[in-house]
Amino acid sequence: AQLEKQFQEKIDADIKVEAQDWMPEAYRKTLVRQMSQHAHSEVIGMQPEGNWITRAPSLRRKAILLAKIQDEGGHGLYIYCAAETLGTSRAEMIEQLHAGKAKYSSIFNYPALTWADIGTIGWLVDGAAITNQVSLAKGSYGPYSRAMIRICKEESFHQRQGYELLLTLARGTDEQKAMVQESVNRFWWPSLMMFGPSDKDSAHSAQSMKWKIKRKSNDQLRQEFIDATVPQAEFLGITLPDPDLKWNEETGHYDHGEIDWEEFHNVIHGNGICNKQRMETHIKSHEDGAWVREAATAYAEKQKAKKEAAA
Amino acid sequence: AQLEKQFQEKIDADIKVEAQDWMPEAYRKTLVRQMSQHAHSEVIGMQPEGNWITRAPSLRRKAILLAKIQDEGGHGLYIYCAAETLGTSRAEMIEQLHAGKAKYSSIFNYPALTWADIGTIGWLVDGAAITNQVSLAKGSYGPYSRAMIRICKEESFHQRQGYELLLTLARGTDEQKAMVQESVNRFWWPSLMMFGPSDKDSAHSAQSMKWKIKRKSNDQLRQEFIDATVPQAEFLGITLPDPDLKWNEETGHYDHGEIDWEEFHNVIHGNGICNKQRMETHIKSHEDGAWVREAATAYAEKQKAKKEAAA
Amino acid sequence: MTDTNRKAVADYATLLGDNALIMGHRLSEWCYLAPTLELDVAMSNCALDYIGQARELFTYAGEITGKTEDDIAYLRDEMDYRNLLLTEMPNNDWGYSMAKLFFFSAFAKLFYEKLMQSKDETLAAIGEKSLKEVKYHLRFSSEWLIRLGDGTEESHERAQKAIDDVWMFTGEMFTLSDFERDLAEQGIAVDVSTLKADWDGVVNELLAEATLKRPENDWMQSGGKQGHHSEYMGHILSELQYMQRRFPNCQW
Amino acid sequence: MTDTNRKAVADYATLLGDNALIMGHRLSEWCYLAPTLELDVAMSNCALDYIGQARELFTYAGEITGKTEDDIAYLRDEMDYRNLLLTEMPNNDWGYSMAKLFFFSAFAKLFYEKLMQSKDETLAAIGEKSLKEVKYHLRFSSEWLIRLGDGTEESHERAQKAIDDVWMFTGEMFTLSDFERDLAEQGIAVDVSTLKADWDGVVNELLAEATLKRPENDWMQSGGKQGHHSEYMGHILSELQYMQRRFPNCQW
Repeated sequence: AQLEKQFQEKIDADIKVEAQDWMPEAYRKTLVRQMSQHAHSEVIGMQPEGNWITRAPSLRRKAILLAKIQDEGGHGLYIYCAAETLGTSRAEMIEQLHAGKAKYSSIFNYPALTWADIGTIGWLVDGAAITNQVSLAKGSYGPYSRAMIRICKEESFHQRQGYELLLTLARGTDEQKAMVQESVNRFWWPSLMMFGPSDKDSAHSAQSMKWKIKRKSNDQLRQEFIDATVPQAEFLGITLPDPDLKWNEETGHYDHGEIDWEEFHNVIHGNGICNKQRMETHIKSHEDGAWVREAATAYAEKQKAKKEAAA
Repeated sequence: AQLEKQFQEKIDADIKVEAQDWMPEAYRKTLVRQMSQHAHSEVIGMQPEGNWITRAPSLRRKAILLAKIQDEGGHGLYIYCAAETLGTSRAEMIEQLHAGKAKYSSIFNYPALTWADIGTIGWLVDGAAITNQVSLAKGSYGPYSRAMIRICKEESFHQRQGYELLLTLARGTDEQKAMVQESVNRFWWPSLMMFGPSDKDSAHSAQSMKWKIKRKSNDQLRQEFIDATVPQAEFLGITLPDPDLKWNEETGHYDHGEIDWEEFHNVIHGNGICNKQRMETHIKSHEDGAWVREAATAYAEKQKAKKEAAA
Repeated sequence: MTDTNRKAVADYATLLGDNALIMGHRLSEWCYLAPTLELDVAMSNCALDYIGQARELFTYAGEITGKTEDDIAYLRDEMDYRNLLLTEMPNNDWGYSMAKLFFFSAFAKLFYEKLMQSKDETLAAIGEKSLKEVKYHLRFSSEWLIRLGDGTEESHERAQKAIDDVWMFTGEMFTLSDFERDLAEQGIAVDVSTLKADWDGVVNELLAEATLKRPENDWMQSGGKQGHHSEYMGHILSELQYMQRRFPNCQW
Repeated sequence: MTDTNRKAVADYATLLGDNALIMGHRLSEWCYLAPTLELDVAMSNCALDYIGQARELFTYAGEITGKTEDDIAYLRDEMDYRNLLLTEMPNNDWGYSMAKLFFFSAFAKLFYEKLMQSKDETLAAIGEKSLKEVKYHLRFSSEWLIRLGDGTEESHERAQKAIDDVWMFTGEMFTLSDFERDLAEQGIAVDVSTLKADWDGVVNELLAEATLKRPENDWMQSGGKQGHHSEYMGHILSELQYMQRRFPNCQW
């Protein structure tokens, strides 16, 4: 209890918690859960965009897309490493993912169906992620917070690229414009769901706020995202698919319509159109690669033995 | 020796040999080799054409192509059955194919690269096959001969369809015409090679002729094919890629240039561009299907046991 | 019939044709890859049936809209195809393909039985002809699911996984677009929602015989009928349409 | 320089770009399917290098012929692509992909070392920049072949099979088209036939270290440089070109 008190004092004084510091088990567990979920999301998020690499309509866009997916892989690596400082190995985290015990962001269970989706994912999905991550970058756990700072920079770059892709389409042919509108129609609501359930339904939030794992509530972050995004949509010349979306002079924010939480829960609980596809793709490539990882280990051990024999 | 004499007398009298009849071991062996090679050719020949099913440019052509490939599968089945009358099971024949002990027609180691190839395969490859098969239909082994009669009818149909496909292209745009010429350039020589080595280099031929397994020599059949095909090429408006090809008033046949037998032997001996691809595709689908065949056997046995228990 | 109605009939024929086209496309991928040569032949046979149905349906739609069957088959964008998600799922293994074919043909049999009674004579005729075909598909896939379910341990497991995986794509078969409902009320289209109970009966009976369990999760995917497909669809179309896109306005 | 010569330089840059384009295409297919996340990232990296090379080479060719890099990359027919057969082979497993990358990058390193000395300044500059990249690919794939060859029994077998299977596509790297020979004589193109001995040295050394056997069959495939590809090429192109064929003359 004394330790816990000191811990909370440190948090309150905005001193970062480091890997070797004492921390409550629940704090560690919450963080591992959140960080592994975040890392898994980066990795699974490679799939919908990966679906378009071989079909990218120009070499320039192909290179941008590939570099973006590569960055996501890098983010995944970076966050796995940060999570490992808390004593859970990447292999364990992947095992939990495959066993269905660990989650990843539900947004990646939606399919990337058109080229415009590549832009929309950059603009809305990365946009929502950044809003979240800017807040996480101020979180209390040092390694995670530092990872977030670095990742946020790259994500902002991706978001601008996504928006720029959509702008190009929006200034293109009628067919291209329609492609943008259709894509945004599909991704708008799922993007809003990325912030999680409404505050009144959100479990664990209070403790996470107290520990400064979370710095802002789901609804606060969602509102920030909406306020930032609506003007961008106007500049693109598209309509966001929410008839209730309008500026509220009084609050200084945009009001929005009711989110379909039934869909949200369904997709989270495995009922999205791509849940199985995403997970089976990940499991299959992991299994297909087993012999390669084993070979690398065997070779490293042989080399080590040789070195020791020579020493 | 007495039996052999009687056998040869029967052959000489053009009486068909049937499965239950006595026959020399060498006759049986030659036939099994030839028939299994023929069946394998039908089956492996499904692959190059199968490469275009999902890309066929019209629904009508897609249906024709699919029906054709289906017929080839049917021919394969039919010839395997005929070969089984000689005491070798289909499973054994497939095992020999996979072990590289049994051959299939080398022509199927050439790739089907353009849509025109689908026409050319029908016109030239099936055309060459028919020339051969018409002769085989007069062969001495009853079950094979009867299979050939039936198969020839379908093959002639396929050949006409192939020619008609090419005619449509030849009457189409310049690009379509060029596609036909380019395709024929690639397939002409390999088609001529389908008749096998020149008579002077052909092993076993004499005995096969005596047993009436073979009724005409390789060079005879090749000449028949050329004589029949040249006017069709003229009607198509294309040039056959042989500068030495010309009508010989004296012989009443077309003279042709020298065949590149080095290429022929290379492709036969595994060095064609598609040899590995064809064999690995066949092996893989065979292995992938093992559990299905096992399930069917297990189920049939269970049903049989139930019936017997009930009886 | 009004022009609006004629247009709706064309849309309806196109929607039905899309299911047949994509079913045929996937089935045709088996044509030299099935577990035995007999099954290569059988799968090509089923594929040909569906491609034939697609041709008749598109031809009819084209008569109304002034297009050819190939215009309709090849020259639309992904979101204009209205096939069920079920039809576009990849073949995976034999069990998965048989589960797909069984669920679909059990539906198609009930569907065509009703379509035969359509007030639209062409649709009724197509229904009658197609019924014979899908009856064969139903028998074929039923027999295979029984063999797999009641075969070896491995085949039982694979068949059960196939059933479980395909299941969430079956619900969409019984959903109606608004224009379908209108046509159904006029006795032209089939009200597919009324087929569900019979379909359940067929499925339950078969699963029982095959010693397989009916999946418990009843959440159903939809989207195909609104043009919102899976990620597989784009790859199907990039092959399907390639020649027509590269060489427009040609005779083949 | 004569116009004919300029045209030949454009053809040459296009030929080199085709190799880079198709290498990049296949490598990019690994981007989320490699054995570890580190390798996903590494493969995307290699793919990006090749796509970058393709862009530079096509841009240069396009400056001569008045086309854009995308015109060249996307709007030719299969037989106009002149990439080596090696580049279009599918990824199969990690061993096969590493064998492909090793054989190609061992060649590319020697090639770009010579291209750096081209009398054509643009080609020389591209050669210098690309050399750094392919040196990394060579090191990466060499290290992996050693690990696989000298790893477990399974990995040794798979690596040997990969080497054996890829082998017949390596000879084409050292063949010259007539126009290449002309350009080589002018000091513009590289006479690839002169690289064979050094390449053999690199390969023999690596295979020895990896405890793998050099294949004995020395029959080599060719055709890619004449536009005669494998059956894989058409499927690559149907995806690669789909958007450009469907939506011609658009900005992306």
